[in-house]
Amino acid sequence: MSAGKIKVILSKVGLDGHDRGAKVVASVLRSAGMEVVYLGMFQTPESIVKAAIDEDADVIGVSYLSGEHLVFTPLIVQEMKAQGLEDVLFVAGGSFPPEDIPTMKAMGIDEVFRGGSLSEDFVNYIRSRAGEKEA
Amino acid sequence: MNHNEHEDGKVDPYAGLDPVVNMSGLEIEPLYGPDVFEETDFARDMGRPGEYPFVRGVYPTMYRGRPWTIRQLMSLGPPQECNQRIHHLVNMGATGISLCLDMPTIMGRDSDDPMAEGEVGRCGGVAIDTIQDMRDLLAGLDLSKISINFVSNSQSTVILAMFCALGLELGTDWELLSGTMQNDILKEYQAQKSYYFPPEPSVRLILDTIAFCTRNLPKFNPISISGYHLASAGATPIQELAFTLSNGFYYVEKAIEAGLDIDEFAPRLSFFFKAHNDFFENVAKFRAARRIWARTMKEKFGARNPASWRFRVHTQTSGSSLTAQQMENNIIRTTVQALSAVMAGTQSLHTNAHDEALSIPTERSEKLALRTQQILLYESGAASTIDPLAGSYYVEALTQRMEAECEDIFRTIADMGGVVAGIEKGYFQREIAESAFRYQESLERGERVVVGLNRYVEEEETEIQLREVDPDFEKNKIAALKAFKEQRDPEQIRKRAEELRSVCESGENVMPVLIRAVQEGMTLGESVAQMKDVFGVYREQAIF
Amino acid sequence: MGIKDLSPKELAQRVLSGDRRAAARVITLVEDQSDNANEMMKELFPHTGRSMIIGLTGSGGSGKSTLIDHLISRFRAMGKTVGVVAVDPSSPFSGGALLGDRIRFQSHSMDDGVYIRSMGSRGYLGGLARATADVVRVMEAMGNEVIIIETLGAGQDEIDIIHVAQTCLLVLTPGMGDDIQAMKAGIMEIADLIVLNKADLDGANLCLRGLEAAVHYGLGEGPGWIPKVMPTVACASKSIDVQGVDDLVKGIMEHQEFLYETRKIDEVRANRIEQELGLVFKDEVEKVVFAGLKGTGKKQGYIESIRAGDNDPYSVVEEVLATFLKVENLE
Amino acid sequence: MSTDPSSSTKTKEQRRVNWDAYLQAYYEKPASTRTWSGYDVKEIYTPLDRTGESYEKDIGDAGEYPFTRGLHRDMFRGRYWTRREVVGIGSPADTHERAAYCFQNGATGLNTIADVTYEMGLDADHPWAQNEVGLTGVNISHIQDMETLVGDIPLDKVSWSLITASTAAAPTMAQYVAVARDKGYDISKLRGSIQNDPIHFRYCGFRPACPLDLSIKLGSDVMEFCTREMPKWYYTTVNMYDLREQGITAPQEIAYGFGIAMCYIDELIRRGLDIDDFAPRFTFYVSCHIDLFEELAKIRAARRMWARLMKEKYGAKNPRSMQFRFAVHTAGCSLIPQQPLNNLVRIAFEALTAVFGGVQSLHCCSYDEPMCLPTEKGHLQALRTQQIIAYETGVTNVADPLGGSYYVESLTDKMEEEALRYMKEVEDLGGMEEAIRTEWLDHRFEQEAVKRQKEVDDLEKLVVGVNVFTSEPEKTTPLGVQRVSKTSAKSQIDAVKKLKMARDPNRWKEAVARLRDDAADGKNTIPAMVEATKAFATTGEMLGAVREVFGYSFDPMNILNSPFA
Repeated sequence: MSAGKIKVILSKVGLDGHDRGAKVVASVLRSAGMEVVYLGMFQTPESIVKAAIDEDADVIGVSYLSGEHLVFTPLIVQEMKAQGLEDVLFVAGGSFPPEDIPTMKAMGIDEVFRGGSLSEDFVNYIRSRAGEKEA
Repeated sequence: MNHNEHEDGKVDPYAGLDPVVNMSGLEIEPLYGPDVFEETDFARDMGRPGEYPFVRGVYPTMYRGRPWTIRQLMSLGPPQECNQRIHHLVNMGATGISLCLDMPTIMGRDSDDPMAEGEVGRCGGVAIDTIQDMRDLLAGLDLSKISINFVSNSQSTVILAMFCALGLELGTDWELLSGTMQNDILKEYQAQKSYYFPPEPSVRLILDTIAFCTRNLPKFNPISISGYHLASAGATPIQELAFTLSNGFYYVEKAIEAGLDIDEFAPRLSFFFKAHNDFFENVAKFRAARRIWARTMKEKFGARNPASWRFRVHTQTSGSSLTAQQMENNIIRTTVQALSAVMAGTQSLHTNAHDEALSIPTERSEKLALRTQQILLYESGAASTIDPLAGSYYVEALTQRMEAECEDIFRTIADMGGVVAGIEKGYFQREIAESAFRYQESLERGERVVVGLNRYVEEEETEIQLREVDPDFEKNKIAALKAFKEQRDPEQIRKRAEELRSVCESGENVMPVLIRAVQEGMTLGESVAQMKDVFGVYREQAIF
Repeated sequence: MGIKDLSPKELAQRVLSGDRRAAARVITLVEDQSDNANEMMKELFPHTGRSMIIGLTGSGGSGKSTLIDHLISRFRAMGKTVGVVAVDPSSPFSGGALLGDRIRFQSHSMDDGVYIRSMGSRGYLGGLARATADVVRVMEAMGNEVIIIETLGAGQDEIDIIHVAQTCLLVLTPGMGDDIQAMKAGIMEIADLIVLNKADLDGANLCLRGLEAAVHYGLGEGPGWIPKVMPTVACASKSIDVQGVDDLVKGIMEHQEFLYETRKIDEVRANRIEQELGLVFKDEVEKVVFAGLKGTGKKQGYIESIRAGDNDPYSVVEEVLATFLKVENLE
Repeated sequence: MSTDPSSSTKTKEQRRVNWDAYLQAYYEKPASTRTWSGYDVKEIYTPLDRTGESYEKDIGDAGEYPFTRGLHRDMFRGRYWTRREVVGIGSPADTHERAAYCFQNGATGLNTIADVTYEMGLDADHPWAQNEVGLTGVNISHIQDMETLVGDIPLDKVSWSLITASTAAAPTMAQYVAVARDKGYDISKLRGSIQNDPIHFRYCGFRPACPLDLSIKLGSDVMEFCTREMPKWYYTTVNMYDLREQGITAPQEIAYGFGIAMCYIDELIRRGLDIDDFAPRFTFYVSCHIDLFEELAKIRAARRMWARLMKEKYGAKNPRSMQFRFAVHTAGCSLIPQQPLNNLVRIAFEALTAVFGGVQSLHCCSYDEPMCLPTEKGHLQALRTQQIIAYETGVTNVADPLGGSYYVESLTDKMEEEALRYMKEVEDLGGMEEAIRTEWLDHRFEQEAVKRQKEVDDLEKLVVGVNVFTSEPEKTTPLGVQRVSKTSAKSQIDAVKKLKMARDPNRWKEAVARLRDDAADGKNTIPAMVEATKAFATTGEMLGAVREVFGYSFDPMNILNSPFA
């Protein structure tokens, strides 16, 4: 069966190099039948969005770890708007205080997953929502 | 610290180190080694878990078979609210419940008693006047599944009667009722001071409950011989150990004198210890207790049923170690104490809430206390193997040492004519008071450090959410009690009262009569009043 | 403005105007073998066939991506726009894939003259080769002058894919002696350049000689292109340690010149078309047949009859083609 | 009745007990009868598990080879472990302030941690740094930043630990030495440590700043320099902790940590230093995860293994060379954002384990780490945790209090056996350098990390609040959230730019030139860096100079051009 695979761009952003979580998520999504394009470290909002365009991705996932979530989230959302990627799902994983989750959503992120999430949590979310945005 | 010096064995490596004594005042070596086993016969002195002398645990599989019971102590004045909290705790994973009573109930008085005014349902205790309160308290709970621990002493016969009566109402077979009645009067005279009858009749009532449970409630512990309160009053770990065990042995003697078969009742005796701050002393205390109990039951009292040799204990972390200052520090203290209780092989455990020193625990702090045990059980790996500290040179040495010290104290007590004599002479009270004083002194001198209390003190304004009892509760409770009394048959009550007095006088077991009485609606206050008439009340001569 | 609402025609128009998003979308439709993919390919086809197409194959860890990263830089330096199709294996169990090549291409992540597309090998009905071939056409249509195809390993699929390329590079590393033996038969024959990457590792020289021997052993008689064996060191953390890449580019250009001078290029293009024709045929016929069988329960019936020994695959296929294709032909 | 029955029955509905769940919890056996690393644990350990053990040879008293029971005879009777807090936030000035706060509250050691920009070797004015300077630590772009950071802290009194792990450790050391001398301290008397473990840092995302050859070169330069000039200084903390956080197991932590340590040792020996000259100042950073006994066993095994390794493989004669000195960092990856106060409980277990293990210096995570940078309150609570263990629990009275425990001793042997197996595996690959160069180690980390996630997904490992006893996520962080002021970053960036304008160009050129020459001639680069930093060469410039000599781009991020061209 080949049709309609969910394609996910997974990336770190900025200088933070804690990529262990992102890599684990990548292999989890792969096992969940998704095609994961892993960009690795030192990406910018621009490079992430450009990759999402070329790969015709359904989802952009970034991993934060060093309190940079409030800095980069709006920048990425901005760039997605500028490039007309409103139909692409934007999720983030990593560590941030619960206080910031509403803030990040207000900035335009679709969903966040903090440490101690189970695979099924984000797999199921992406399955349902990415499907939605497909249609 | 120069290596070579030691090589030629000239220098004592520890010369110049200040001596260190633990909470029991025992001096602790800087290092323990294999020599602690010089006189150990492993088969005789340690054995395997579940085997005599049970040092390594009272059951063969311990937590591998089933974890300790996560038994959280709680109470709220109104029985209905209290009931809700029980459901809440159980749903969060508590596997047992301990219930405190409010002051009037503890003193054997009803809510409408003038002496009870302003105290009804306060200080985290539930007000139990009648069987109706018992109904509200345990509504919706499957009594054949959950084990309830009543922190009840002088009034235990009445509470037990209500519990049994409720069992009948709900059609729950008595055989299935599980739980514990604290019901330990000796420590009340020694420390806690909530008694009304003199020692003789008090002990007789306890024997009645023991006899009654042995025959009718095989899964129910009629008594929990408690060191916790002795420790809270100031007893050192070694005193807690020795006094509690000697109290235990006293009950055993009396039961035997009363003609009970040791191998029938002994298996139902259970204990209640405190988990102190001193981690290893605490572990040694439990391990020593298991060995002493087993040996004495077997060798002195000739028990033949291995179940009679088992020292089964419930543990509570040390409330007295908690500080009102820097509340969160109490989370750490409770954590360390809980860990030591589990390493010591406790059968069930209550972990204190960290805001206890300031207020009745909130739902949040109660939850954290519960989670502390769950993290210990599921994450820390401490429960993966049985008696993990066994063989540790320090732990084994300390266990041996505490056992020896304990025997000395037993001798002292025997010399003054036994436990009750000791109480009347004020021995226990004095010993405990002195320990408390010495501890206070060591705090003030800064010899013993309590973080946030006498070291690293901070300015802080603690804003904590206090949980207060509904101010109208007392009023409503009294009204409800009045209504309850009105719908009773006064004639019946009078009859039951006479019945009760006569069995108290005749020395027959009071339980059957009491059960019938509370079924008819006799209140706790009324029942206790009848007994006071027969037994009289005890006055302690002040000890200085 | 949702790009997904555009008609096949409009999409194709955008691709021709070099619109990356449109191209990306079309490629997805091709990958997903969606029904109107053919429609768009029809639109695009006339505008393809002029790019330089380079294929790289070789087993994992041979450093293909890094090599490609260098090639991109060199072609960009020549002012050429570059498209890259990087195929990675999909998990046979989940069907998912981890596509990591972009990590290596990071230095080009912001270059609009470079278009990179990662593909999972998936479990294509019509074969990965067809999808790849179509993707290459799309990239041509959007105006990329050089197109690099990266595939993993040396399966039949890969060989089919490589048939699309004009210049085929086989990437090996020292200490792959056995693989080389195995490859003598297969890919060696279609390799125009054999790259010995990680040539700084022990045993490189030995391996180099072995390869040269193998090449000459495999040579047919008559004048023609003699495959070159080229040592490179592509995966170096320091630019000064990178070796052989310039020669490799030279080699590629030489081969291209050879193709044009000898007019072999037409042959190569013909091969490509033949290859694609075959792939499309196989694919479409299969589609038609299975579409026809769908729901009729016949397929199960055939399988049963073959299992029971009352029939055999060959007769079944004859019978099926006879019926279905005729029906199709009548229309 | 005393309360309105309707209301009480309503709440009863909400709170009907789920008896099946209750019974399950009641009879539930411990989550796993395996250790965190997956080794089976027997139901019971007895003297029979210890037959054939020689106390002198395998265990020995505390302070005696092979140091299984601790490095010192008197252990905590002699001196408590150093109670540290890691600080690093905003500008050097902000960080100085937070450090002062920790000292006020009884911290006995100070760890200042570098931010990502500094670890990457970027000055605050680097385009990549703009967004992140001061976010996760402190950036020391030049000597003046170091002066601000030190401020009035008496360097001869406090034990300062500079947490710079990457190749930036070299400039850090230089900046510290320059400032110390400047303030009139005799550096040979200064106590403290620098993390300086560039090799491991490639696995924490700093690969561009930590190419293998440069890591060994600069890392060893710092070690050599300190060995000669600063005998009281611990010149490296080989970071086994960061490796463990990648998801590997306890024995792997030992094996790969030792492997990296040996890379440096071999280089120092290659430089002609005698093992006993430098080994006594070698230290490690160890993780304490949630599995109490396994972590304790790991620590004891590591002590024994290190002693044997140094004596048998490297022929050390001085017992101090054989002592496995270590700091513990409680496991950040054991903490979760769900029900955050539960983390206080986890941290307490982990800290207690470290003390059972005879730790030299301890840092407790702040309970809020899975959510934000530690708040003051978070720091304080972490510190109080250590103080309660030190002063109240009595566990410090005896050295190696669990020594002899059948379980602990058996598990210690198991850890050693497994760690040796993993070390052998690396050896067979051709040694650690090879395992790193071929990215074998990367792959190992990947596999292990995925396993860990799977264990939690499949409930093989239970984590309260994640896959058992979950409850509504909290909306707020109980003790507040730490924020970083953008303004201090801004001012720091401007300062760097100003400095680059203001400094004397010729003096700067000469100093950098000397640094390049020394690097090219294979000399130790630290002395030249000390001079360069005094000439106001920045961190980025000093590293860039050496990078170029080694054939790397001046700028690890590849966007700045070399100012030396």
